[in-house]
Formats: sequence, C-alpha cells, structure tokens
Amino acid sequence: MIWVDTIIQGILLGGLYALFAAGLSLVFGIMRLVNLAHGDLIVMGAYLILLLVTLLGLPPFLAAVVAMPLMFCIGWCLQKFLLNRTLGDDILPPLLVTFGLSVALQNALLEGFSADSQRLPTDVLTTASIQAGPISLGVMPLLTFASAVLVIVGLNQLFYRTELGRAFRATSDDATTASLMGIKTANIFATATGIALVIVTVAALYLGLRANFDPNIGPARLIYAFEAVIIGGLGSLWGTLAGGIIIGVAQTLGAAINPEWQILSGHIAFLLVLLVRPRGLFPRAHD
Amino acid sequence: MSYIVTTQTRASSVSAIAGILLILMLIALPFFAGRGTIQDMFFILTMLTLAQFWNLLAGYGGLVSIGQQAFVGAGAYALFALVILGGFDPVLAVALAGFAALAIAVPTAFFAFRLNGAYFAIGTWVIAEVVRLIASQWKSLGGGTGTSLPRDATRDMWFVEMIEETLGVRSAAARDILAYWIALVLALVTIGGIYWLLRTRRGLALAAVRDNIEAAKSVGVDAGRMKWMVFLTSAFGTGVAGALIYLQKARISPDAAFSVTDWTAYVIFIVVIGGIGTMEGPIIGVLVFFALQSLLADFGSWYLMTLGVLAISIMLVAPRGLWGLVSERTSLQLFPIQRRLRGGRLTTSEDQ
Amino acid sequence: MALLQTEGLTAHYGDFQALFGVDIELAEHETVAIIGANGAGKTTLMRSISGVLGNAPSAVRFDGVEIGTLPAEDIVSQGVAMVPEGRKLFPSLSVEENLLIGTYGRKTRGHWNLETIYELFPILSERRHNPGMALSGGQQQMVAIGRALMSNPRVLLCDEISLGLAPVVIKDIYDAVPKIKQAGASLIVVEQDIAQALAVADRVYCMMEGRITLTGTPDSLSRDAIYDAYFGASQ
Amino acid sequence: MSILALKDVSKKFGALTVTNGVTFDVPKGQALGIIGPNGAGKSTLFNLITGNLSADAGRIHFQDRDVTRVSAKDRCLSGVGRSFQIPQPFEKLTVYENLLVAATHGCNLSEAAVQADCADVLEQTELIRRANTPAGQLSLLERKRLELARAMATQPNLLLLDEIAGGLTEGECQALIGTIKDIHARGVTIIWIEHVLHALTSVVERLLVLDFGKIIGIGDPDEIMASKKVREIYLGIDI
Amino acid sequence: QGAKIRIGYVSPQSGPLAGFSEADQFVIDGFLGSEAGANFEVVVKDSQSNPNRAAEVAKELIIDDEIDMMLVASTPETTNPVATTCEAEEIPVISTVAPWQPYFIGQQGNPGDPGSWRPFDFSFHFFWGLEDVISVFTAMWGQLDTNKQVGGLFPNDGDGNAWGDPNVGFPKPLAELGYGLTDPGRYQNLTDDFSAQINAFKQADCDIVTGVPIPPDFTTFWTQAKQQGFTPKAASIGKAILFPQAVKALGDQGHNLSSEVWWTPNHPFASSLTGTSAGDLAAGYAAATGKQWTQPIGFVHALFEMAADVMGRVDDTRDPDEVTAAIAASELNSIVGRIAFDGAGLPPFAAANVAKTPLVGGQWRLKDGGGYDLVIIDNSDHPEIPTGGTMEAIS
Ligand SMILES: Nc1ncnc2c1ncn2[C@@H]1O[C@H](COP(=O)(O)OP(=O)(O)OP(=O)(O)O)[C@@H](O)[C@H]1O
Ligand SMILES: Nc1ncnc2c1ncn2[C@@H]1O[C@H](COP(=O)(O)OP(=O)(O)OP(=O)(O)O)[C@@H](O)[C@H]1O
Ligand SMILES: [Mg+2]
Ligand SMILES: [Mg+2]
Repeated sequence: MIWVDTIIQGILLGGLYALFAAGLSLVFGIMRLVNLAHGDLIVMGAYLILLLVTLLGLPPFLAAVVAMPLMFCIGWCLQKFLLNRTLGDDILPPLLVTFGLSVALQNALLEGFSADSQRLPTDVLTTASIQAGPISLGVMPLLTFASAVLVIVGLNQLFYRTELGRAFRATSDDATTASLMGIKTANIFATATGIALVIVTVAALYLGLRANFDPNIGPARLIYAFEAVIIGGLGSLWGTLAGGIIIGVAQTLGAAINPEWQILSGHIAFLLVLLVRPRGLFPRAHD
Repeated sequence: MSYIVTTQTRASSVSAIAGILLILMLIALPFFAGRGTIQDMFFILTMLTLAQFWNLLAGYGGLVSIGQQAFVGAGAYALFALVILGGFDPVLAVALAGFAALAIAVPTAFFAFRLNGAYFAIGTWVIAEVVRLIASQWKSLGGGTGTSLPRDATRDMWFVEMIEETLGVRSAAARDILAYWIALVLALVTIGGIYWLLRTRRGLALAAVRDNIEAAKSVGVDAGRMKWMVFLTSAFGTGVAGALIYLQKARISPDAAFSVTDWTAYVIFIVVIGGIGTMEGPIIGVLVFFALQSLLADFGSWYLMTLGVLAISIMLVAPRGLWGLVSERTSLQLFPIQRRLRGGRLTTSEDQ
Repeated sequence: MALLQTEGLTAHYGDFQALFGVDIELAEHETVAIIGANGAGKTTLMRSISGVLGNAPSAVRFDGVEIGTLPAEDIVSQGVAMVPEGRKLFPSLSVEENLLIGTYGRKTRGHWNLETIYELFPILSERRHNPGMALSGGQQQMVAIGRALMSNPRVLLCDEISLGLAPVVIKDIYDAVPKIKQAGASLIVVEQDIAQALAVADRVYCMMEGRITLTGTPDSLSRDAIYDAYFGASQ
Repeated sequence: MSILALKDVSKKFGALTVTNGVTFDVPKGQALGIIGPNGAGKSTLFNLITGNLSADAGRIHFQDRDVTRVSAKDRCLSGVGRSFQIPQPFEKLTVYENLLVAATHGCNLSEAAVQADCADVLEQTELIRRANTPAGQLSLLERKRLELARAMATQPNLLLLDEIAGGLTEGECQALIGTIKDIHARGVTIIWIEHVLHALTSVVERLLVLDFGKIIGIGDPDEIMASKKVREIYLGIDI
Repeated sequence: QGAKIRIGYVSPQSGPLAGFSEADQFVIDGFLGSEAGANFEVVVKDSQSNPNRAAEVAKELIIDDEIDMMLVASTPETTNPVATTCEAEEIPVISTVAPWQPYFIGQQGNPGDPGSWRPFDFSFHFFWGLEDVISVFTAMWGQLDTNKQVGGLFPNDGDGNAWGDPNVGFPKPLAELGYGLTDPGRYQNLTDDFSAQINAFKQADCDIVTGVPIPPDFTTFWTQAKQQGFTPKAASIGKAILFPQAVKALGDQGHNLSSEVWWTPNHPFASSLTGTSAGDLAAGYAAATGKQWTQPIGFVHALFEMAADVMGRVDDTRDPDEVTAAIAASELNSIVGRIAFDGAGLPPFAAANVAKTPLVGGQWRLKDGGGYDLVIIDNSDHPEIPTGGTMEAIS
C-alpha cells in the first residue's frame, strides 16, 4: 500500500511541478526563450498575493484573481520592452538578461520584504484531506493537481480554439512569415508572456499556500520546471504535465528507498528520458 | 611570385611587448605588493581562467554550458580527497585535480552532445546538480556539511618554506604568494594555450565549425572531435582552477563548490560583458567584475541588484560586449589570429 | 502616379550587400514580373518591399506614403501582402487555419474571404482540415496565395510561386492570376521561368547582382536582350 | 571502373519524397551533368552523396567502399569535394583562411605544407586580391568562386559543383569553363548541377535529368536534350 | 591614545539566512555607543548566506582591513568558512550561534574519523551542543506520556548531519534513554515532498518528531503530515521554528510545537557592557525596530561583550597570540550566561575551543489575539532560568 501511496503522492507533486512549469513551457515553446527568472517571478507573484491579502484583507484565492491582471501587465511589459530585444538564434542574450533579471528581482524583493519567510494565510483547507481507502490525500495537493490540469486544458483550448492561439502557433512556427501576415509578433510574444505570468500567479498561489517562501526560494524550483518542460517536449503542454509527473514520481520513489536519493532520482529520471528521447517525450514533428 | 603568411599587426607587436612587461611585473608582484593586492590578483586570475575556458567552450566552440560548476566542484573535491584521504601534497593535488574533472567530463559530454542549444544548456546544468548531489553523499568528506583542509597540510605545502625565507613573510602570506604564482601560471598557460590553439589549424577548424557546421564537415573538419576537444580541455582547466580556488579557501561544501551562481553565472557575466568569442573580452570582463565587486559588495543586496541590472543593460546596449565596442571603433586586436597572405601578386598597396 | 515605387533601394545581410539602388514602379492594376538568375536579389527585393528588411523611409513608397521604415505587419495592413518564397506555410496549422491567419486581428472588407478562396482553389476546400504540410507542393502554393489574399491586398507580391512545381500544376496556379487581377489587385511576380513571366506580365524587370539591368514590356524585349541582362553580356 | 555508385537511394523530408529510388554510377574520370527543374532534388542528391544528409534507404558506394553511413567529414577525407548552391562561406574567416581550413583538414596536412597550393587556387579562381578579406564581405560572384576554390583546396577525386555558373558574364563563364576543364583534365571526376546549359554541355560527357526526385533520363547530352520528355518537363523555353 | 581596536564581523545579512542578522545593526550601534565600545571600530561584512562569500570577506577583513580579531555568527555555513580562514591566517576568532559539534567536527578534515580530529589554535566558539538539545528534548518528552518512538528529520547539511550522526548526534543517547529512533536518511534541503518520511514515521507509530529542518521544509513536512493523517504528540524541532515569523507561517498549526531555547528576555542575565538586562535589551530592540525579539539578539550582543572583555585584558591588541591567550582565559558573565573556555561539559578534544551556554526547552503557544508566545517549559539542566508552564501534547 505504501508504494501506491508513494506513487500517488508523486503524481500530486508532479502536478505542482507542472504548474510551476506551465508558464515556462508556454514561453519556451513559443519563443524558445530560456527564462532563468521564472522561479523568481513565481515568488514575486506570491508576494503580490500576500500584499493584496494583507492590505485589502482578501482571502488568498480572491487575491490571486485580483493579482492576475496585474501580473499579465507586468509580463506584457517585460516581454515587450526587455525580452523581445534579446530574441534570436543565439541563446546567450536571453540567458544573461533573464539571469540579470533573476538576481535583480531576488534582491529587490529582499529589500522590499526582508528575508523573513512568509506564507499566505491558511485555513482548514490547508491540512484537510480525503480518505481514499487506506490512503489519505490532502485536499490542497489535489487542488494543486486539478489546477495544473485545468491550466493545461485551458491553454490547450486557447491554443487550438481561438484566433489568438492560431497566431501563437503561427508565430512560434515562423515569426518572419507571421509578420508578413500582419501579425504583430512583438505583441504576440508580449501577450504570451503576459499569459505565462497569469499562470505564474496560479503557481504562486499554491507555492504560498503549501509552504513558506522567501525572496531566495525561486531558483531552487526552476530546475524542476525546466526538466518538466524539456522531457515533455518543446511546446507540448500535456508533455509538460507528463514531465512534471515523471519527476514527481521519481522523487517520491527515490525518497521511499532513501531520502538521500529523492532529488537525485528526479534528475536521473530526467537524464534517462533524454538519453532515450533527446527531444523529449512529445516533440513537435517539425522544427 | 611567392607568398608569405603573417599574423602580426603593428598593434599586436606593441601589445606583445607590453604583454611581456606586464607578465614580468606580475611575476615580481609579491616582491613589492601587499597581501591585499596579491589576494585581489588571485581572485582576478582564477576568475579569468574560468572565464577563458568558458569562452573557449561557448564563444569558440558554440557550446553554451551552464554546468561548469560541475568541474570546479569536481576539481575542488578531488583536491580535498587527495590531500585529506590520500595524503598528497596540495600543490601536486591541484595539478591532479584536473583529471577528476576530466573523469566527469567524459560521461557528461557523451550525454550532453546529444542535445542542442537550450537543451544542452539545461542538460549540463542538471548534470552539475547530479554531481553536486553525489558529492554531498561523500560522507568521508563531510557530506552536505563539507569539510576544511587540515592546517598541517597547507602549512607544510611544497615551496611555502622557501617563499617564507626568501621573501621574509609569514606562512599565511607565503601560501598566498604560492597560490598567486600558481594562479598566474595557470592563467598564462590558459591564455597562451588557447591563443596557440586558435592559431593552429584546429583553431581555424573551430572557427569554421562555429560559422557553418555543415560546410565545415564538407571540407573534412571533424566537428565532433572539435567539440570533444574543446569540452574536455575546458573541463580540465576549470577543474584545476577549481582546485586552486578551494586550496585558497581551505573549506569546501557541496553547495559552495557546485554553486551555479558563483562558478557559472558570474563567469558568463564576465565573458559576455567583456565580449564573447574574443581573447580580450574575458580580460576586460573580469576587471569590470572585480571593480564592481570591490566598489559595491558591501552594499549587500543593492550590489547584486546593480549587477543584475548591469547585465541586462550591457546585453541590450552592447550585445558584443565592451571589447566589441572598442574593437568596432578602433579595429584593435591584442591577440591577432587572422592569417594574412602577403607578397606575390598582393603588393602592400593593394592589400586591405 | 505609381501605386508602389522603390527608389535607390539597398539591402544588406550583415557585411554583404545584396541590393544596390533598385528603382522599380508598379501602377494600379498592373502586373510586373521580375526575373533574374539565382541569387540576383529578387527575393531580397520582395523582402525589402514587404518590410522584412528595414530601409530608408523614402526607399519604398506606397500610394504616396513612405513605408520604407514600417515593420512588415503594418505594411500588410496598408495593403501590400506577400506570398513568400518557398511557401512558408505554418506547419502547426491546418489549411483553413493557415488561410485564417491572413486576416489575423483585422476585419478586412473586399472580395476575398474563405468562400471566395475556396472558389478560386476548389481543391483546398476538400483538404481544409488537413495539416498544411500534408498537401502537395502545388496545393501548398495555393494555400500560400490564398493566405496572402485573405487580407484583401491592393498589391500582391508573389515570389517564385512556380518553384519546384510540375508544369501542369504551374498552369493551375497561373490560371488564378487573372482572377486575382480582376478582383482589383496589382501584382509583382518574381519568376525564374522566363516564359511564364513574359506570359503573365505587363512589364518586366530583369535583375542581376542586386541591380536592375533591363526593363520593358514583354513584346519590346528580345530574347537576346533578356539573355544578356540575365547572364551578363559578352559584348 | 566506377568511382561513385548509387543504388535505390531515397530521402524524405516529412511526407515529401525528395529523392526517390535513385540509381546510377559514374565512371572514374567522367564529367556528369545534372539538370532538372527547381526543387527536383538535385541539391538534395548532392547532400546525400557528400553525407551532409543521410539516406533513408539505398546504398552509396564511393571508390568501391560502402559510404552510406560514413560521415561527411570522412567522405571529404576520402576524396569527395563539393560546392554549395547557396554559398556557405566561413564568414568571419578571410578568404585565404577559408581555403586553409579546407586544405589542412581535407587533406590532413600542416598549414605550411598547403600554403603555396592555397595561393595557387586563389590565383586560378581570381580571388587572390581578396585573400585577406573576411568572406562575409564578398559579393555573390566572389562567394561562388570561393565555393569552387574551397572545394578544390580539399584536392578531391570527385568534385560536386552546384550551380556555380549562374549570373556570370559570358567572359567569366568561359573562364570558369576553362577552369573546370583543367580540373577535369587532371583526372578529377566531376558532377555538375547547372541551369546554364551551354556551359554545362561544353564540359560534361553525360547528362542526368532529375524530376520529382526521380531520374527521368541519363545518357549522352545531345540525346537527352533531344528527348521529348526532357524538353517538356525541363526546358519549356528555348533560350 | 593610538588607533582604535579593529574588529571584523561577518554575518549573513542578505540571502536565506538573513533572519539571523536582523538585530546586527541594533546591537553594533549599542556596542559602539557604550563606554567600552568607544575604543573599537567594527568592520561589518555580509556573507550573503553564501559560504564562498563568507570565506572571501573573512580574507578581506584580515588582509585589507587588518583587523585585530574576528567575530562571526549564525549557522555553520557562516561560522565554519570564516573560522577556517582565520585559523589559516592565524587571527583570533570568536564565533557563536551554531551548535558546537557542526562547528568543531565540521571543520575537521575527515569528520568521520574522530581519531584525526585536532583542536584549533585561534578559533573559539560559544554556544550549546547536541548533548544539551538531547537532554532538553528528552526532558520535555518525559513530561508527556508517549510510546517513546521518535521520528528524526535530519537534512544533509551541517546541522542535520551533526544531529543524525551516530557518534555525536541523537541516535546513541536516545537509545540509552530507551527511545526508539526512526531515521529514514538525510534529505536535501528544499525538498517538496515528505511522504517517505511520513510513511516511515507512521509505520513506526512515532509519537514524537524531532529534527533540524529549514523553515520551508518544516512547513511542507508539517502540512503534509496533517494531510496524510500523521499526528504526533510532540514535535521538538530545532532551527525551523526559531523565529516567530516562521511559526506564524504555520497558521494555527504551530501551537505547542516545542524547541530548544537559547535565550529569551526572561533569562536572568545582564550585559557585562552596560548592565542592561535581557528583558531590557529585547524591549529596546522592539522599540527601535518595531519587530518582535528573536533569540540571536542575545548572542550577537554577547559576541561584542566578549570582544570588549578580551581586548580589555590584553596589552598589545595587534598581537594575535596575546589576544588568543586572553580569549582562552575568558570568564565572562554575559547576557547569555557564563562564557569560559574551561571545558565544562565537553569532551577533551573540544575543551580548549568551546564554551557552553545554557539551554532550556520551550513551546510556542498560540495567543488569543493571534500570534505566538514562546513559553519555557523545561529547565532541568539550568534551573536558574525560570519556566512559564509545562509541556503540553499537540492536540
Ligand atoms: N539571410 C541571408 N543572409 C545572408 N545572405 C543572404 C540571405 N538571404 C539571401 N542572401 C544572399 O543575397 C543574395 C541575393 O539573394 P536572393 O535570395 O534575394 O536572390 P534571388 O534572386 O531571390 O535568388 P533565387 O532565384 O535563388 O531565389 C544571394 O547572394 C544570397 O546568398
Ligand atoms: N532540409 C529540408 N527540409 C525540408 N525540405 C527540404 C529540405 N531541403 C530541401 N527540401 C525540399 O526538397 C525539395 C528539393 O530540394 P532541392 O534543394 O534538392 O532542389 P533542387 O533540385 O536543388 O532545386 P534548385 O534548382 O532550386 O536548387 C524542395 O521542395 C525543398 O523544399
Ligand atoms: Mg528568390
Ligand atoms: Mg539546388
């Protein structure tokens, strides 16, 4: 039974990672932008929610909803005025710029909010659980997983059912030709990053509810998010979810053998998948 | 009608003479400079070495790795293992540490060369994490806690006594001077070696692969071997530099030795700020980085914020780095590698 | 007055100069062909007009307005659409989606919409839900043309629309040209197939090494003159 | 004795079959011309022969050795030289250095040993005055010359030329023909893709016509040119 | 009068450990303003919570600022690189706020081989040790009725490795006192899932949890434990619930968590510098910064008390050997209790370098209006420190 529990907990953990990764996947998939500041943006989102909670007395979920449009604007401007200028064949400029952003953001948060670890106010929901036979499942992890699935379903709808989604795909395929079709690619990219930051807000909400956060906690999560995106395959959102679950399950299984192996087994799972499939599980047919 | 080939330019002859003078001065530095200067120079030289190797990898080899900390850490851990567990002399251990980095680099390359671009970058990062996690299971070197070099080991290091006597300094200062000289040799060998490489036919091949890999293959360049060569060379040099740095720190822990920020992010910062793909870039970059650090480091988070903002602004304003700005304006080259054909039908007036 | 006009147009790829002061003109309802050997700079010219490559403001003038510095997406909105060389369909999009991209973010009024495009190329209507890349080369070319038409342009730039197609298919494609003209558009057609170019155009420019070397109406140009302009004269 | 033999070679890009069961061989020392409409798969065929692309099916033999799975670099070392249709210079290197890469690596010689040869090739291809110019600054014609020069610098037994005559003046064209004939006279086997037919036919002894990745004719140039199918598919017009 | 005495001080003012250093400025200002402090100049450096940086700034202080003595505080990640550097540079150093085992053993070449351990010549440390935590924790647990099954949550870092160490850590003494310890193994910090540990503790039917996780990890663990139905009677945790903000982050779930207590405003000690009592110091801090007091305040203060005391007893403050001898001879009644390097309560190998300060046990109690109070509930080892209640089981 413990093994079943271990795997289920791993899957739920995978949901969290997928949620961390979904925004990254969107940005990486559409513009091949390696955003090293993604983790810090999540932390920034968490602080924003915290601010709304303390200043306006909103419950965290509502605060997250209020934060979303704000985060969208931040993402939009970030892309439009900064990141767009680094896009191109060379991966170094975005790497260095987002690294600079990450360092600057971390320390700005440190100045603004101090190093104290914070958490969003919790209620009974935080520790509530559902009994499924001998296994008890936390409501919060279930909610996290459900949100991850919802986000991915939502993004897929957006991608495959709307005009904007069409423009996303076209721009991602070939930005030059897309501009010949009258698509303002700079704005498309900005919108994509805006949406990514809306997803970041959802991730931030769960980050802040499940445990403490402080200004420096971002980068530690970034690597799992990247792993999920890459083993999922470039641009495949379901792949990102699968990637998150693989890493989550590998971690809990590794931990069940010995906690020393927990994080290591996540990484090793990542390396193994790439060894077998260098372009991830669900790569795009063309590239 | 016979042709000759040269690489010298007038600027380069001047800079060669200036370079020799500078090197002589650097060698003699401990005779007249204080310990503070020696310390600063040690920092500059080791960071410069790391930067030159990363530049070789990314700037000349097109391999953008963000996992160089794996080799710094491997070298450093090898040093501690050899000294503490193997009883080696630290100076010898520093030299051997490069092989530990090589031992890690071979499987890393085998894996990472299957990946491209961003995948390669993230892949190397994850591998470095794996190496870190494995190092933190190495119980006899303190596991996640880390460990310190025993004082006896560094006190009785080769050459230290000699330096103490000749220069009449305390043992701690003598160790600094020894480390400085090793760092100087390492940096000079690195710069000289890379410069030499770039001037051989392998250097040409490297440039060809970077410019156009398909065409390079079609004229018989072994692109795969170039990649291996560059990757392994940088790993070796990075490992030695890592060992040297930690000989000076005398204390190691996995988080410190495998820090992606300290050993890769800052190194990337140095190279890119200075100008990637040039020999001069890392030199400028490391000086800028050092200046920033000495001016601002006491301001804590404001220093780091400045560093971040600076990285962003330079990338946007001068994507080819500070040296790029200089050489665009002046077409100055301190390390000329271009071969120029002269003589025959190329009289001086015609050649441009 | 010319509808579209370039004046002293130059273009560079890094250090390499691909165009050296190109002057061409296109009148309303006219079809102009541009011919020239491989690498003469035809595609570069098209890319410069359509805004993919930047220019001096006055280098390109459309309907009296200087559009040389406008980005590609604004030039489309002005009414200059391009069928790029090599078709460049979006692989992630179906045929219909590829067509719809042509109207992204704009409500254009005019003759061309999904229906009329399917009328023009009936075969596309059958394959509308297929991925664009699953089509044959000729069909892909039809999608590329349709996609550009969806924005109801006043000027349509066609870069080697016969490239790599069998003669029969080429005929199908070129059959559409008169219908496109009829709907009110002016065309610039880049062609390597000289016969085809001469057949369809009101006027011909011949390019060599980034310069216009010859211009005239198809009748006025002798084969020899074209030959010389095309490959350089021996004299 | 044939220097190159292809048997049932095929290549697909996604759903598109670009090379479709191509079989032919080239006797040592022959000059073979390849013609065909744009997109027929001529350049792709070259990429398959040089190893820049790997074949999906079929076998390729070079000098009696199966090279189907051999890398581009090893094929070059064993004597396959090529030019690219779209010039692919090493842009940051000078013209002379471009040749130096090819000569030192393609023949596995030291720089000193090839210096004179490279200068020779530069003189032959009229590039000598541009020797110290970065290749990225060359004009199109110079780039095409560089393609030829670089291929020659590897001292190939089999030289593959992809559309190097396009856009030349008549005088230049004659000079080029002369150069190629010289190379051929030295015993180098040549395969030449060219749209400028008169240049092609003045050099080659055999002509191959490709359409939709298939060989639709191979043989004596005059016979091929006379065949109705070829006229219909390829020539279309009669300049 | 000559130049002032130069003291170097390294602490993590930015980065994840910055919480430890919040009172630094307040304490240093107080020190410099005091009568004894007037002779001193304090050069403060930030380790950025980074061991590499800590070693670097230590070198700078020694070489560029030419300090006479080094002070360093807060976690082995800060104290060890600085002490190692000072030892190599032969500069006297006093450190605190790290249990002495990770400090002492962590700086030995081979931590696994006690035979190879050597005392230091220039490094001194005052704090308590694991034996004190164990004694305090077991005394607290003894106040409850439990099945004596303990689950251990030890990360793979300086503290965790020491706590879980079979020689010097929890396992041996717990076994001697009849406790069963379930230790699943060393996990990495910033782990996102503790199901493995929770399952192991559930299987072993643990009534008690102990360990030294970092705050976010403990929150994750504790929340998951509740979700997965694991409810121990006692949870005695080091480090993670040191600061009131960290407990507050647990929402209502922090009630009755217990911890070792090194210093509170109720400790019956006073500053040797100014005579200020512990309570007044804390109140002064609260008044000056508007923040709740934290335990490191007393210890950082005591560091500077040591500096004043030691330097008051030497003739040539620039002579490292003389300063070192003076430190070794210290006997100071400071705001954290008596500090003397007399080896009391220590094994012989550490006797020369370590002085122990008192440790008691406390529990966080939810206040009516929200927020938590730290109540001392066990003082069996140091009866001079008053208790404010008795151990309560977690409901
Ligand atoms: N992206 C690019 N970078 C560098 N050079 C380029 C680029 N695109 C084209 N060129 C060069 O510019 C010149 C003109 O190219 P262009 O594509 O305009 O010719 P074209 O007349 O359209 O030829 P084709 O008939 O082959 O399509 C050529 O020498 C080509 O190599
Ligand atoms: N890397 C590739 N990926 C996908 N399709 C390709 C690729 N290379 C070539 N093609 C396609 O294969 C077909 C044949 O191309 P190829 O370049 O071999 O033609 P060609 O006969 O050389 O034409 P040209 O006379 O224009 O040079 C074309 O339709 C082209 O679009
Ligand atoms: Mg073209
Ligand atoms: Mg071709």
